[in-house]
Amino acid sequence: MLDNILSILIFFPALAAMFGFVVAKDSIRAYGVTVAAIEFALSLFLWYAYDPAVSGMQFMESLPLIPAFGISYLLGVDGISLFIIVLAAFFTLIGIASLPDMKRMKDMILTLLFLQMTMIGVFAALDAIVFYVFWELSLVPMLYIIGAWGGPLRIYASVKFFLYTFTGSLVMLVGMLFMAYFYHQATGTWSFSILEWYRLILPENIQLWLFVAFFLGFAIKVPMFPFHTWLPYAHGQAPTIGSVILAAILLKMGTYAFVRFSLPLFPDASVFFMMPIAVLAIIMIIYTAMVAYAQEDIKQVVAYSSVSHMGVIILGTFALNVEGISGSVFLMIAHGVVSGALFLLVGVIYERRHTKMMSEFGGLASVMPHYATIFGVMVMASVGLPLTINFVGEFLSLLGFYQQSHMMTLLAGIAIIVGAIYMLAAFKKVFFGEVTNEKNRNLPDVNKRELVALIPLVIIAIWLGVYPKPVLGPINNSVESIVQLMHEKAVTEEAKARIPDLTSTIVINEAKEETK
Amino acid sequence: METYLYIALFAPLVGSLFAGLFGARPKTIIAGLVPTGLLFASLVSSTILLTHVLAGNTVHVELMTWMETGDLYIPFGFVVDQVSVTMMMVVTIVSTVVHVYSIGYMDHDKGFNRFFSYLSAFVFSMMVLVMSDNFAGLFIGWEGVGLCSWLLIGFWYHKESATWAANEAFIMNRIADLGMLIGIFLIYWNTGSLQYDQVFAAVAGLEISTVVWIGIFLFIGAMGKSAQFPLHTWLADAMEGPTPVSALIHAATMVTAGVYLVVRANPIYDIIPEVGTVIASLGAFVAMFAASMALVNRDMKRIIAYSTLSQLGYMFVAAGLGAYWVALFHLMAHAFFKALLFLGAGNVMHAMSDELDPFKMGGLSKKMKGTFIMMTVASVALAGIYPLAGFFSKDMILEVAFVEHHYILYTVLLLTAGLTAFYSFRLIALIFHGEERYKLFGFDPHEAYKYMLWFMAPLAVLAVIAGMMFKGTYYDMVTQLLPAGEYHVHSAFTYWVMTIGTQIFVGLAIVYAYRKYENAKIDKKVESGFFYQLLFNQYYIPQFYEEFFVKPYRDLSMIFWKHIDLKVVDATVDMIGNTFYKTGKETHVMQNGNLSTMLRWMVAGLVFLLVSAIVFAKANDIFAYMVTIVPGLGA
Amino acid sequence: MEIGLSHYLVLSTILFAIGLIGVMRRKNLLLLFFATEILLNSVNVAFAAISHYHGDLTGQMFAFFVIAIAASEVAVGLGLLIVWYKRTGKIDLDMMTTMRG
Amino acid sequence: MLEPVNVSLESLNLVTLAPMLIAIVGALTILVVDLVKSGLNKTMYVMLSMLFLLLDFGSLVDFAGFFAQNGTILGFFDVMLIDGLAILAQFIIVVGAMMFLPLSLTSKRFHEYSYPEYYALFLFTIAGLQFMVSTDNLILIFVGLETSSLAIYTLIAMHNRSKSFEAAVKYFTMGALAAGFYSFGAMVLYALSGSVEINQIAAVLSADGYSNIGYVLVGVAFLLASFGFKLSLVPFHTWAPDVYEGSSAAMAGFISIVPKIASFVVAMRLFEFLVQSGVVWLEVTLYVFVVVTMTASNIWALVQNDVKRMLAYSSISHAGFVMAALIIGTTQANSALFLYWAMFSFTNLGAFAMLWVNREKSLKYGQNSDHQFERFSGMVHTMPLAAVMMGLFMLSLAGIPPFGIFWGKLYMLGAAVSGGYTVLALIMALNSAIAAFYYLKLIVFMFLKEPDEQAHEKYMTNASLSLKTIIGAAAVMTVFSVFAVNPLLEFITSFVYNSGY
Amino acid sequence: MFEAIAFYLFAILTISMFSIAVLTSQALYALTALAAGMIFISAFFFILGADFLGAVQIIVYTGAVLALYAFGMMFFDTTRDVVEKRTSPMLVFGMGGMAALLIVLIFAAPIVSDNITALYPVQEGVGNAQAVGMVLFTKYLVPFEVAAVMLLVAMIGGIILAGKKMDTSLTLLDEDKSPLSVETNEKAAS
Repeated sequence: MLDNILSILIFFPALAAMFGFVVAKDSIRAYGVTVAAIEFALSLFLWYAYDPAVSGMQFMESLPLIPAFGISYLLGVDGISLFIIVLAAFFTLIGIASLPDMKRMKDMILTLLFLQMTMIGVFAALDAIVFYVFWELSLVPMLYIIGAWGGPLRIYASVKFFLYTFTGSLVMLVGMLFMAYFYHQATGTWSFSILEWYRLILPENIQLWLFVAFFLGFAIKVPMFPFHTWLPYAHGQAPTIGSVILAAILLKMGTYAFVRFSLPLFPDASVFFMMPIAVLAIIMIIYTAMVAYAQEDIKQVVAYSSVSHMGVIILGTFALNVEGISGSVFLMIAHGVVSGALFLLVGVIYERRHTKMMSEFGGLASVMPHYATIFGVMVMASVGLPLTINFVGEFLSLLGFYQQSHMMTLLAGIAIIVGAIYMLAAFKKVFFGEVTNEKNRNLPDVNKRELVALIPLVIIAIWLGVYPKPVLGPINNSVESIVQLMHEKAVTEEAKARIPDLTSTIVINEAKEETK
Repeated sequence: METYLYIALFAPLVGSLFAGLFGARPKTIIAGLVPTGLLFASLVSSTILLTHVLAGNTVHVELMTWMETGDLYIPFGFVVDQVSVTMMMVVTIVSTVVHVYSIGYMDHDKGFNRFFSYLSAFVFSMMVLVMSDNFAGLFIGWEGVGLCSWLLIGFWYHKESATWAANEAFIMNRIADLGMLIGIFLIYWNTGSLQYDQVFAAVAGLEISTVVWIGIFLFIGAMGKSAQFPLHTWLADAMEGPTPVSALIHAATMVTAGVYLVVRANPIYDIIPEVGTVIASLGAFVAMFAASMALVNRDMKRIIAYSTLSQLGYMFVAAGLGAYWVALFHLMAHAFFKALLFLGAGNVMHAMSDELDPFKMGGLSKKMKGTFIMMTVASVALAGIYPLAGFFSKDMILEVAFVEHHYILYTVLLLTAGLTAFYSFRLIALIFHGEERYKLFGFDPHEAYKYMLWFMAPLAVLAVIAGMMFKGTYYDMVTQLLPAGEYHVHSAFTYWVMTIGTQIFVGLAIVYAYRKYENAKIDKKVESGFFYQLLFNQYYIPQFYEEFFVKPYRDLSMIFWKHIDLKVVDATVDMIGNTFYKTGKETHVMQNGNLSTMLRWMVAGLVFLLVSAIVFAKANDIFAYMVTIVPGLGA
Repeated sequence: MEIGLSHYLVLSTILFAIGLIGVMRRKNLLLLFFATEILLNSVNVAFAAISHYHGDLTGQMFAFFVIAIAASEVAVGLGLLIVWYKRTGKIDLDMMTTMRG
Repeated sequence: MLEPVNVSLESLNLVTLAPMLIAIVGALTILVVDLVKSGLNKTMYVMLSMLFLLLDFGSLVDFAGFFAQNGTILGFFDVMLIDGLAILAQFIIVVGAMMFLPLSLTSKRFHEYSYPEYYALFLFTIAGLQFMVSTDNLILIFVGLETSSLAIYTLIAMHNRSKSFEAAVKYFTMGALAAGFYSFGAMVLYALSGSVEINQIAAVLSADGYSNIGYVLVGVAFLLASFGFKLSLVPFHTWAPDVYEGSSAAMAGFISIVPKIASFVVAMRLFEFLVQSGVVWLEVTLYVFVVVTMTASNIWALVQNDVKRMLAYSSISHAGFVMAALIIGTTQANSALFLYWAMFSFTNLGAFAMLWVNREKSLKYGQNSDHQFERFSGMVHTMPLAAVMMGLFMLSLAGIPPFGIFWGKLYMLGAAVSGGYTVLALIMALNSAIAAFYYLKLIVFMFLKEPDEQAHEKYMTNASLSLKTIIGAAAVMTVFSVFAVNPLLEFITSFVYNSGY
Repeated sequence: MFEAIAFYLFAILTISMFSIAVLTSQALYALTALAAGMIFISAFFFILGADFLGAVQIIVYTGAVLALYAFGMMFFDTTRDVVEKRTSPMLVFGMGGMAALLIVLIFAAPIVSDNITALYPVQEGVGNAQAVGMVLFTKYLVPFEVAAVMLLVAMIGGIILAGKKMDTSLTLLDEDKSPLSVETNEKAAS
């Protein structure tokens, strides 16, 4: 069981979805919830069985797939991917559980299960091609979800989403092939295993090119400025569940890939591009926050805020030290929880009013107090209040990057200001003031089904904000090994200097322990 | 002792959660009583801790790890030492009073339960702020009080002005918090820790410029919470919240957090006196600046708010000049009398159906005797008349300035003391004396509930005696942690001249205020004057912010969205797609279905191939020829 | 004046070009097919000439097969023309533009 | 006097003719059966053809085994050349034929399938193509090419409606022009080298160091134009969309796969040695062709309103993609060509079969072609399984992993990168992105649009059990192709490598 | 000398004949010119010693191909003037002339190559037909047979397309209209 748990995690939902074609329409929700619950339980089991003290890959599975070209079915998790997998399982569960009644419910649930397969596959894959397979495959169910259940511009939005990300990842594919070719040159055998690739030390100029190729794929997925414009459309048009999964999990693929590929494979290039990327990240943070402020549609606010926060994740990743990377990985989870919850929340009023324009609302705090409370909690989490989940990530990310550049961090720190501006402004428009629109006067408060989704998120948002250790610990271990790897692999002097050498600090830490 | 610490810390949280359970339900008195009771428990625990500390001990606990990654280790650690226990006492006393008071004050409000939830949450945050043993914990409380402040200012969320003020307060605080955050980053990367003891131990070994930056950034954080210029506008607007909130948060506790921070970080500021001077100068400026605005304002609460602002300036002068214990002392004394003043103002508001313009009041002393007495006491204390608390704390600051040879500061502070007395008694005179103008406006004032007055009494008592009674004990206690410094003018003559002179100056100001405003005459001439208008409009700073920050930000956001994001970034992406599509649309007519055209395309392709082939071949030949005739081209 | 291989090749080329012009120019399908015959014939001349000048029979072989191919093409081509003509009554290729784009 | 020639039968290696002879005998058998008793049902002919193709396949398996042991087989005065390429190509040809043949078992009645000549011609086509790939003699290539082409023209026309005549005439006329090009090109090479055998030509040319480069280039230009027509490279592609549209969907699918692989093999034999020996012009020209073909046809496919025409342009684009192998010229690239084409054939089979299944006899009002996108709108509601399958085929064509074509694309891109053609690889990759748009267009219509009110029931008008089976099989192969890739790749690579490519 | 005269004479003749075939608007002229051109071409074959080819040329082309064309012409009734809408003649002649010019440019230089060895040399004293036969039935036996198959294919194709089988389109015919009736009718007729 434990040996193949990752495969089970990946293919169980897909298999269940296949069987699900037979299930009658009226029972499909129960079926979906059950499957997702089992999957979630499995993912929790994975977490339980995961040894947090080990920094490397665990639950490895390996099966030669195309040995002639070095492609193998290679899976494994470490502290970085573990929690995103759990999160993916979790969000699928609550996504299905809180699904409002809609047309073609069955298709939706089955699509979600397929999507789950691809999501978990991406985070569990350790072979570049297997990774790529799931990475691309995840576009398909999302295309369907946005395109079939979305708003009036849904087709434009979904196709744009698909093509944009597809284009980026094709460039990435070429990069992967080049990497494999380089490996072939160096060792004489083909391999797409990331772990094998880690062992290669590349000359700097090659690193730069490869970094750019990978970057394009990842950056569009994240999405980084100026490749972000598909996102507002995708979110704006997607049904609630689509936005939730997109924001919570799919966007993480990009940032996760930075940590998994770009940093350890190309340490020198990472250092070389650190500042340009930081500039992009800062533009992302501030610019999109301002754009978010200008929005009239509450969902667009959340969408742009999502981009803005992703900027912080990127910044943390390119801090290239343990604090920053741990922070950014943690922020991935945090952002998943928070923006997922915000999209769910927006879905709640959309479900009732079928509009997302903020001008249509106002004074909802008195009509829907519970709703307003939960929304308020999530807004506060989103603006990064301490003791909420986001703060831990943002704090560590910014803290990490501060070591690299003071001014940049100062600029990036504006995030906490501009973030508050648009979030509070939006909150004010929707919830405060008198109820001006008669249609809003008798809106029912959140119902049980919605609470099922929202309450756990609130709990997580606060629990991990107060006590992040169970998550941060394993992340930290794995990140440390990555940073150490980067340091050892770095070719240039600058990179050696920029990326901390942990072996020296470990000694200090031990000394610290002794003094305690 | 740890148990008491935890009780002191978590009792308000429990109270908050308890009240929160009733949040969306109609008013239940129990939602008010339980938090109040818990807060009282917190007060008792704090007092026990105080005795413990007075005995010369400190309590330091580590609850659990918060963040641990890389070299960073941040626990939830709490320390009860001389400084924090002082703050704890202030916080718990004032908040207990305010809680009880609020049971009466919020009696008829729909959001009764919610209010207590927020209020207790605030106390919890404040306790975290003051008790934390590291900068990160401090930041938790720092932001927590910000959140509660936001919730409470915007408590009446139906009111546009209230929600606007709430957001303004939150965002302005956030601006400062960024500074604070950067300060924390600087500390971490330079000292490797965020624990106070380790930081303070390491800070001496750092380069002076680094410490200067740390000091500056931490102070920027302090500026936001303590509403120092130029981040002061939110405090006056924050008066949109319920009055007990103003008393607790915007007078006694939260706004003093900045002072607390500077006091707490005294080992840092000790190294960098230049920064301290800047802080003191800014403090003095704010003291004067705020007082000047208070002179002409026609909103009771705003006047008190400006007065708070002004007093915070005093505190910063003390802190900046290194007299940390003086600053903390004034903080404490100020908390008592300013809270009292606000609560009194709350009574008046209640009586006057939330009317705030003192020019519509007058002669209320008959109807509201208790309130009148208490507010007068508070005002006297504020003005710094012997032997009330204000005298001991505020005049001490003047002395500090004098002793440290900052005569300009001294002069400014002295003038401000006069202004303080003037506007305080202007307010008292307008509200409680003179004609009963309220009748013209059809108000029917009534005194507040008895128990509210009774529970205000402790504050009144403290406002009277805090200076006299506690100064010695306090000094002995606090100087165990803070740098001790006796700020006595060496020459007894000078001392007496100064003290008495100040008293007389203040007294004159009071008398002038009474004379001028007893009858609430409005001098049209003065009012239309430039200075009056300038002060009345708060030096046009809010307008300035509106014009130069808020509006441009909004417009720029709009431009970013409509013009850059949609018309440049997105349009570029679409353009790439459309280019392909349009090219297809334009060129697919080449497939016009006519066989002749197709055949011609084929021949054209052939001709193209031939042309290129022959050009290539000829070029090849020519190149070969060149190689033969020009030596050195290589072969 | 010796007639060399080049002469034949040039002649062949000219004939080929004439064929090309015909192919491009003709709108009547039957006459267009004439032009394709010219193309093949022109090549045959060249093959024969090369065969002659190289003293190698392969060229003649090629030419022979080209003739065979030309003949078969005529059969199929005329068959196609006939069905087309039966259906439409025209063999003008300008009429044949139902599929486009 | 001419001396009598003694030829030992053994040296002729008669067996090399076996696969083609089987096909020819099959065709003749069908004709004879028809003579003996006419009016037999088409199912009989289909199965008879299938049997002969199976025999053909069996003989190929035999050859494959033989080749694996002994290497290239020459026969008949070295006219026949059975090397790895020939065997691989014949495998694809025969398997492709076997896949497309059962598509004639439709439930609707179509003209061509009612006549035994159709099946005979079909088998002749196969035989012609087999000849074409298993020789390096320009004459035999030419004759084989024409045999298959003439048969295909007839097969297209036999669909018997005005569009198919139009298509056949266009194809024929352009084919005649291409034949002219071919013979001229062959003539020039013959003039240069005195031989019509590719390896001889190569030997002679390299022996005198390409001194007559101008001649060589003229000859190559003509041959390139001719094969450009066969491989539908822009601007010689203009026949393709019209022919695809005019012929029946099954035939269109067949044309898009089977004849092309034969042409690829010949092009490999013809051009690769030139590229390898440093004829820069050819390399550059092929580069331009590949890029232009891929890009231009993708762009035109974007604006099509008819699925079949879209697929036609897409096939052109895929052909252009595969042509890259000729430039790269490594073993990996050449193997990738075969792998790609094998994968492509499954998927394209499925896609065209799907069109064939929903073919209606008469056009609905407002339509001017058979397979307009509107016909597919909302298909997922009315026919979920069919829609899902068609969606799979489209995704595969777009190169979404893990479906069939992705692996071909991957390997080809890998070959390009390894061969040092990184920019080319990027262009190829980005073209996939353009292509994704029009494949998505169909998916959008099928999955994201609401169904057309009237058109509900008529999707499967033409379906029969065998058609459904074929589509199902194609879908299964497309989805699970990943497991087939490795054995296939090893097989292909060893064959290609042992043939010296 | 004789060879040169013959070459130029026939070159001019063929060029002009083919030009007429391509350029004239009279279908009959075109056909006649084509036939004449074909025969003149065979003259080259004879000059070059390819007697067999020359004979085949005359028989196949003038005998078979042109007969077919003539038949087609009568069938299509194109004996009268062919009205052809001309489009961009400049382009046509330009491209044709260009192609010719380019190749001529190359061909103007003689082919010099020492490496050409005749694989099937023309032997002295052997009649051309005989020599061709030898090669044809040894080396080129397979292509020859395939050519036979090709001719068969062409024949079947021609018959199918031009015959009655294509008269009624079963593809377009509705299902309920029995195809058998058509076929049985045909059989009855034959």
